[in-house]
Amino acid sequence: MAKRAASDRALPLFGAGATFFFRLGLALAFCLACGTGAAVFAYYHSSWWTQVGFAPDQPVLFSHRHHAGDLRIDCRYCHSSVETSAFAGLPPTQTCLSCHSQIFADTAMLRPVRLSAERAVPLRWNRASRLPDHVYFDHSIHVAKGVGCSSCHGDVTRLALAAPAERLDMRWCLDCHRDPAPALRPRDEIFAATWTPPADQDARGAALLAARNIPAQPLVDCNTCHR
Amino acid sequence: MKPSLPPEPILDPALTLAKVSVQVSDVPLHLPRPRVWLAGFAAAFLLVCALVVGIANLFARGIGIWGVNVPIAWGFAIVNFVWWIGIGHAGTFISAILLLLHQAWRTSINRFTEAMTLFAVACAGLFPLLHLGRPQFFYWLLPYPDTMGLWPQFRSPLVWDVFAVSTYAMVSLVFWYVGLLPDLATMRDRAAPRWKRQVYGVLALGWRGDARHWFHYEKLYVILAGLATPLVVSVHSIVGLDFAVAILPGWHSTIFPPYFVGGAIFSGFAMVLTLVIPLRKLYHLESFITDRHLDLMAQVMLATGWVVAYGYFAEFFTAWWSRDEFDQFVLANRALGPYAVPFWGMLAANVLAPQFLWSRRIRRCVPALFAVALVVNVGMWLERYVIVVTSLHRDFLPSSWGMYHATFWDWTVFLGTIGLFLALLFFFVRLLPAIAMSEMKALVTKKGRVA
Amino acid sequence: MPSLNPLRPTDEFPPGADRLPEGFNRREFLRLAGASAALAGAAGCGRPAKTLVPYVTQPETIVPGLPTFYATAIPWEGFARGVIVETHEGRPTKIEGNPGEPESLGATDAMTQASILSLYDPERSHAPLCAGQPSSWAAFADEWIERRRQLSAAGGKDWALLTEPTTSPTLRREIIRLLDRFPSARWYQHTALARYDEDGAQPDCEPERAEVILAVESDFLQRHPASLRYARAFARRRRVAAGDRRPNRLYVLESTFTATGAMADHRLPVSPARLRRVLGAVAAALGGEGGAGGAADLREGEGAFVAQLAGDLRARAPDVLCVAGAEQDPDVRRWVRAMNERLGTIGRTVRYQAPVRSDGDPRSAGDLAALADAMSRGEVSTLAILGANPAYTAPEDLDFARRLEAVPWSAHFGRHRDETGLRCRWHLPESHYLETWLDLRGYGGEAVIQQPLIDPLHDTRGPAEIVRLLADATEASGYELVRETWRGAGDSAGFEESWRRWLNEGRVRDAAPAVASLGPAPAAVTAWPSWDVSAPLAAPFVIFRPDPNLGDGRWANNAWLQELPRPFSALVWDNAIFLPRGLAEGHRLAEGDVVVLRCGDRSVRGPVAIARGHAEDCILVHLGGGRTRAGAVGDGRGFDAYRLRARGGLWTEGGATLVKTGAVHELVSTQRHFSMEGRDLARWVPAAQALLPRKTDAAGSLYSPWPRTGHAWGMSIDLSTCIGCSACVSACQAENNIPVVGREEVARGREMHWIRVDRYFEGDEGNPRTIAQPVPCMHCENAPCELVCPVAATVHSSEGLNQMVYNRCVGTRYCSNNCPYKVRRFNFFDFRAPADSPVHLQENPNVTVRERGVMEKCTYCVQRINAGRIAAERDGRPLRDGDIRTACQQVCPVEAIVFGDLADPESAVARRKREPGDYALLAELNTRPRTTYLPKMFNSGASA
Amino acid sequence: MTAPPGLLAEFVLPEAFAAAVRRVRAAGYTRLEAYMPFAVEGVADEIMRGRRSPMAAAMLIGGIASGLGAYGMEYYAAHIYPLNVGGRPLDSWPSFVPITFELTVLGAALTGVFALFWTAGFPRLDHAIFSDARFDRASQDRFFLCIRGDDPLRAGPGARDLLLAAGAESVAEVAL
Repeated sequence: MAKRAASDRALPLFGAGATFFFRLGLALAFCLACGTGAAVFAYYHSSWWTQVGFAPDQPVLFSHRHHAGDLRIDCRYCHSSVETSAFAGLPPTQTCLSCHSQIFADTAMLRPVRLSAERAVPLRWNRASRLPDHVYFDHSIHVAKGVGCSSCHGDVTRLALAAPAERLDMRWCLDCHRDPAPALRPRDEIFAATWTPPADQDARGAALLAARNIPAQPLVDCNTCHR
Repeated sequence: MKPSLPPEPILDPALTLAKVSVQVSDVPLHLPRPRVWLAGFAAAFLLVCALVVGIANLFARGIGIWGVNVPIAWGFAIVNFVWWIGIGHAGTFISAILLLLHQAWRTSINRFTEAMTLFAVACAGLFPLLHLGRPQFFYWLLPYPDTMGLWPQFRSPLVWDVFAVSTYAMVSLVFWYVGLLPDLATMRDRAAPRWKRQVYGVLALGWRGDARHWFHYEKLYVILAGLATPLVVSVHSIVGLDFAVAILPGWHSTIFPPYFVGGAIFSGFAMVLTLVIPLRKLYHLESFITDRHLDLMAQVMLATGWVVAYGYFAEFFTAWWSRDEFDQFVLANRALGPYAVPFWGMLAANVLAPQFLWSRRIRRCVPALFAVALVVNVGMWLERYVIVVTSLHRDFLPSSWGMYHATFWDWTVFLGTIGLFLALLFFFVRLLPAIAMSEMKALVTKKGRVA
Repeated sequence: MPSLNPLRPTDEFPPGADRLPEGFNRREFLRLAGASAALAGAAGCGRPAKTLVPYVTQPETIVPGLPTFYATAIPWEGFARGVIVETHEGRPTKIEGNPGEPESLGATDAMTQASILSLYDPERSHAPLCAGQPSSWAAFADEWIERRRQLSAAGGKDWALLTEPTTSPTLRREIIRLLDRFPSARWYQHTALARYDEDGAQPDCEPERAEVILAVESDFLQRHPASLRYARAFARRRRVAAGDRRPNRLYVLESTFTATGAMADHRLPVSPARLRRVLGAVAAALGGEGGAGGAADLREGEGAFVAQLAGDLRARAPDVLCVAGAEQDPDVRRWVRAMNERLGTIGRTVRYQAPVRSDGDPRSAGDLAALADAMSRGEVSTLAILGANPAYTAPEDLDFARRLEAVPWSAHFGRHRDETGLRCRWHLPESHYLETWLDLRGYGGEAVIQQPLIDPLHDTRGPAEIVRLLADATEASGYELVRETWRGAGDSAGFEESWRRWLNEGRVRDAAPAVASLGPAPAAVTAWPSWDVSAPLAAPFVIFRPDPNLGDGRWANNAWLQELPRPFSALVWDNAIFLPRGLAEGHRLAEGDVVVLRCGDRSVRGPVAIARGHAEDCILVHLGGGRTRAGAVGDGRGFDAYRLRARGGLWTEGGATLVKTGAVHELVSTQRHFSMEGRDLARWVPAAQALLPRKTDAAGSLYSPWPRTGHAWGMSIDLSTCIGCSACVSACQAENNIPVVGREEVARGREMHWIRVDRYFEGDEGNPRTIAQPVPCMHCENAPCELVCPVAATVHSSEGLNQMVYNRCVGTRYCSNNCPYKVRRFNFFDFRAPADSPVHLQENPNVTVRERGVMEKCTYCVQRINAGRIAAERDGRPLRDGDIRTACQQVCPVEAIVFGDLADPESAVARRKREPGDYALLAELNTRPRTTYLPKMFNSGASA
Repeated sequence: MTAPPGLLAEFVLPEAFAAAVRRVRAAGYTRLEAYMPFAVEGVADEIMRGRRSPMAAAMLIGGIASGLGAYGMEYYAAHIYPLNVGGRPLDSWPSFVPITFELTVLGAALTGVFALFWTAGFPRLDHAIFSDARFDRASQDRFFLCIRGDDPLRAGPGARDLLLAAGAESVAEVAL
């Protein structure tokens, strides 16, 4: 023990603040750990991740508000296979031209459409509502059973550019698959973009659920959406 | 607590309080024979590099670089996992169970074996991760509120594993660190340059040896030991359940949990001996770790060796007794089939080799003991290989029988983890006291310790 | 190696997309590329597709997301088999049988299933080559016009046309038309495989009517143009569930195992040296004047066989049937015909009709041998080869390849620049049958219009177009040529109407030229053939047979067929010299030893495989291996058995020698162990006991059963009728985007097939009893795999499906370990085709393409279940039994596999499961499989 | 008010030290501190005057809480998305036991450590006692007894003598 230099031992090893900063550090580390978890959780439920309300750019500035809202064009005019196929269908260039060969035929805004028709090169739209590849969503059966467009796509008549209206994550899908009744509508209101559940939706929904014999269990089977 | 005193001194009578502090803390503080340490560490480090390469290649190309297939979908990864976890059992067994049993001699080795436990568990923990087809999604085995509304499937033994292994790692760490606190204080007060003292000082959390500290500390230590004891048993039981829960002939057997625990302690002590014998030679710790220690450890090995032997016997007996054609075939196939060599090797190493330990002369003959310990290490690895591979490769439908051949990359990763294990141990002896000084002092000052 | 433009959903368009005829929207490729992007989200794991690409002009026949189906035909050795092809936005993805077509009856074989892959083979020829240099059809036309002028001066002298024998009226008309133009031109026909006509007659039979069947070296259940029809009929008569009829009894005389032999109630392995003795003895035993040497010295096995056979034939005649393999010598086939005459079966169970295929066409100048002789005489200055690949398939002693190189001007029309194309001045790409307008006849004679599903992917032509091009040096569309042929048929007034109906139904009904027009039925032959049994071939014998998967080698570049386990050996990616154990031990040969097999001055070098059920001294080699110009997949797989073949002995050679080389070649097979080890896995039951109730192995359970509502899917597999043809394996692969893993990975035990056909042998290895057991996922109600999955990636559906959720799987592989049936498959590597490979176009958009590190397995074709359910729900009608059929069920020619709703007591599957024999595999484990089996009934007469 | 400094006495032998502690305590001193390199039997209890350690209670509570949490989690997970797993019932309680046990142990252990930090006031790097040069050996081979300045009897005479009489090697003042 004698071998140790007295000078080195004289002054204390730690200053007065050391304890405070040490404890502070521990506290911060703890908060950081918890905070990170909370942040990750929040991120995946936020629209940064779900993209809700964010409209992707499009080759043509197509406005649902104008076409579906002001002009009251039926959804099925463009999304023609929504009642028969898994894929709702996207209007071929010719569909656009059926009006726009006459109206605004030579506006700059519609130039991509004209080019597409001339050169027989398809338009390339950007997906607004995106599902992962491993989800097999079928539009036709949802429409057939009375789930309206706006239940998932929101009121497109209020949007200029199309944007996702809902989280479209698995929990969100399950909420409805476990209890479809609130989303079920009478046939004639399925394509009504502005549909809001009536006061007695509970009763109506339950009735429709029975009438259209929608089975409970298979709706939450994995293979219903994943194969 | 009054320890039941053994007839023979377990420590060098010449030890004093001062000597304990000096001799033990001098190993990390001014390392004797630095070259030996460096050489050993370098060797281990090379293996660690191999491990890194092996893992990189695994993630780049996929699990297919290993020998696994259908039907043998588990191979080296699981074998190594079980082997490492088993080794990891000696530490807590020594520090917890022997503490409760008032085995004073444990004091010389518990700190070191606890460290060994931590590192072995770290190596073991790697494998369940690596052997996943999609390791990037390992966190799906943990419970957390995801956007899918899905949770782990808590009936699966693999999920039990996740909790068992992580709990075991955490508790062992806590137990180890709490035990270290007084010794870290000693290091703080003995270290030479100021910065070293500050580092140890921070780690010691300001331990002053205050009676209040000791008062709570000892309570905590005993209760932790009490908790760790069932934990040790549970962890390898659960690992055993990975197999016992499956319906596979050769796996589906109630003997597995106890026989796995026995095997774990068996292999653990073998590994302790393999490490302690060179260590005490290298740093002249003979006065702490006496031949009597080695003798006692050898006796534990002998006993647990018989537990394992009984396990083997029970497997064959139940297969014969059950008159289950599949079980009987699998067992016969182990002994006579294409994997007969590992099987007989396992019996020779785990059942025959320990029998030498009946002889006191061999228990006291360090080289012989070392050899037996090495053989048992290999034998216990072979046991896991036999259990995993031979049960899978010929199960119910002969049409889908297959063979398993380990690949170069299987070996790379396995040897790599051995390197990791050794490298961590080298760090440990270089930085921390390998023997629990404060407990040792208590022992040294015990009256009548000199029989 | 030229590789096709990536046909991924990108904006790149394949070559040939610019030349699109109007009016066939469904085949417009440019639009295909677009619309498949719309659905790209449905294929493959990974990030969702970001872009949506609509059509420019949407074809009225296409609803994006809905498949469309078209009827056409696949040529099977030239004979039509009706198929219905599924297309998604214009790309053919799956082939099914055409239930309305008599040769298919809704079933297909493995090759037909796999042929869809060949359509997208990246190594197909894309454009004409001249002397190996890229060229064009125009350039060829120019050169041809010049050459044709010179030829026409001499009326086509020294001009030879070599085709494969065809059943196509249009193609035949075009060839005749060409021969009329050039009287001195000569038309040769070549097939490496069998002719199905003999003495101007083609036998066709109705096995369902026969109570006793004698097959002489005939694999009529699998290797025959009408095998689908025959197998269906045979199975119908085999199934005794109803108990109303007596099950048939099958006697088989054969030298090596065939699917037919495996179904036999009495099978006698007989070497070529013994065959005629045995036949003679049968004739004698039936009191016939024998002709064939009478009841000669028989061995005791043979004696018993002959005695019982003769007894059964006499007792059951005329409801009996004798068939001979097309590969047999004429005298053996004449014997069979004479026997049929004797037994009075003609017109009852068998009829001899005019040949459907053009082998014996009077205008034809002969076969390949004749051509070779002509070439050696220097009489061929101009040679056009259509479809055939003689440089590879010609018997060695014709030395055809060398002679071909000596021909001054030669042109080869084919899908690949193969061994023949390599040696011709011109190589001109031929269209895939799914790209071709043509017409074909089935074995029975009924014609099918072969309509294309898609515009040619490359700059290719169909055979009729090519012959017309040769004749007139002008381009003509196959569409017009075919219509030309048939306009005459039926009343031309209603032609358009009936044309539409023919295309729609996939068969040409009630229209000449029909069977009748083939010619008069041949006269009866009653004389016994005379043969000399005293001087047989010398042992050992080499038996040549077409490869079970690759045929004559034309499918060699098809990865699905290369990886499809061969029957009896489960061999993949290879072929072998199959020896009986006795012969192998005699030469100290073990499995995998490489030997030189020599016949006269011809020899091949290949690995040895020990085979069961061979007659003594019979060595089996498969044609179709050892290709050198097939492509990356097919080249160098196995050895080329043609090099051992001589014009004299196309199917059997005597006096072969085996020399061990010392080299060893690992043979890779998906099944390594063929014994049941005495376990109760695949069950046999004597016909007598087939209807007796058996103890049920239902065990109790500690768990209260889960509430079951709605459908309960289940499957039943009848081992009595399964012929082990592996069509189900191939169909599953096509339907479920199952990847191929290659030889090395299979060797490691990593094959990916969701359904496998286990093969077990029992008893004497020389003539064992054998059974084939298809094993898909059992969909256990107490599934061991589900219990151990840590992330609930495999769980049970409310309808009893054992669901596998790929996107949740982390790949612990615990489920596979815990599956007692080992039906789970794991993606040890990324087995997907390269991103730019055209084979992605074949993928089923409704099935996930699995990524690396996930488990997969049979799903009961859940995509079909969902599609069927959605369709029914949409139309508000209940699901009917048969609405939903799994791929393996749909393809099965013998209806061994039945799938359906167990909750509906009247469903076919529920009725099957009520049969007394119904049993679950490994029932003692109490996994409660939804897939159960019916035991294999054998009707040997002796009980058990 | 400022208290006088405490007195720090250094002892060599653990037996003497233990005796000294008892003697000082007997003399009526209440505010004592003892420092030692290992737990000399009796000393801690003498200082704590038979107070009970909260450790056991804390760990028991922590263990039970986390055990219940664990089982609750498993039960919740099985019921929030009721999946038919191999035909097993939703609450397969035997399969839920292992994790419940593991987390019980973990919870207890962690609570114990926090309890130690709490009761011992860790981390505490800067303690007045460290300023005493001799104190380094408190972690090695010396034993220290301190009569705090705020001890009522400290002001009175005889404290130093008492310590020396009890066999202290040396006695010095510390700011305690």
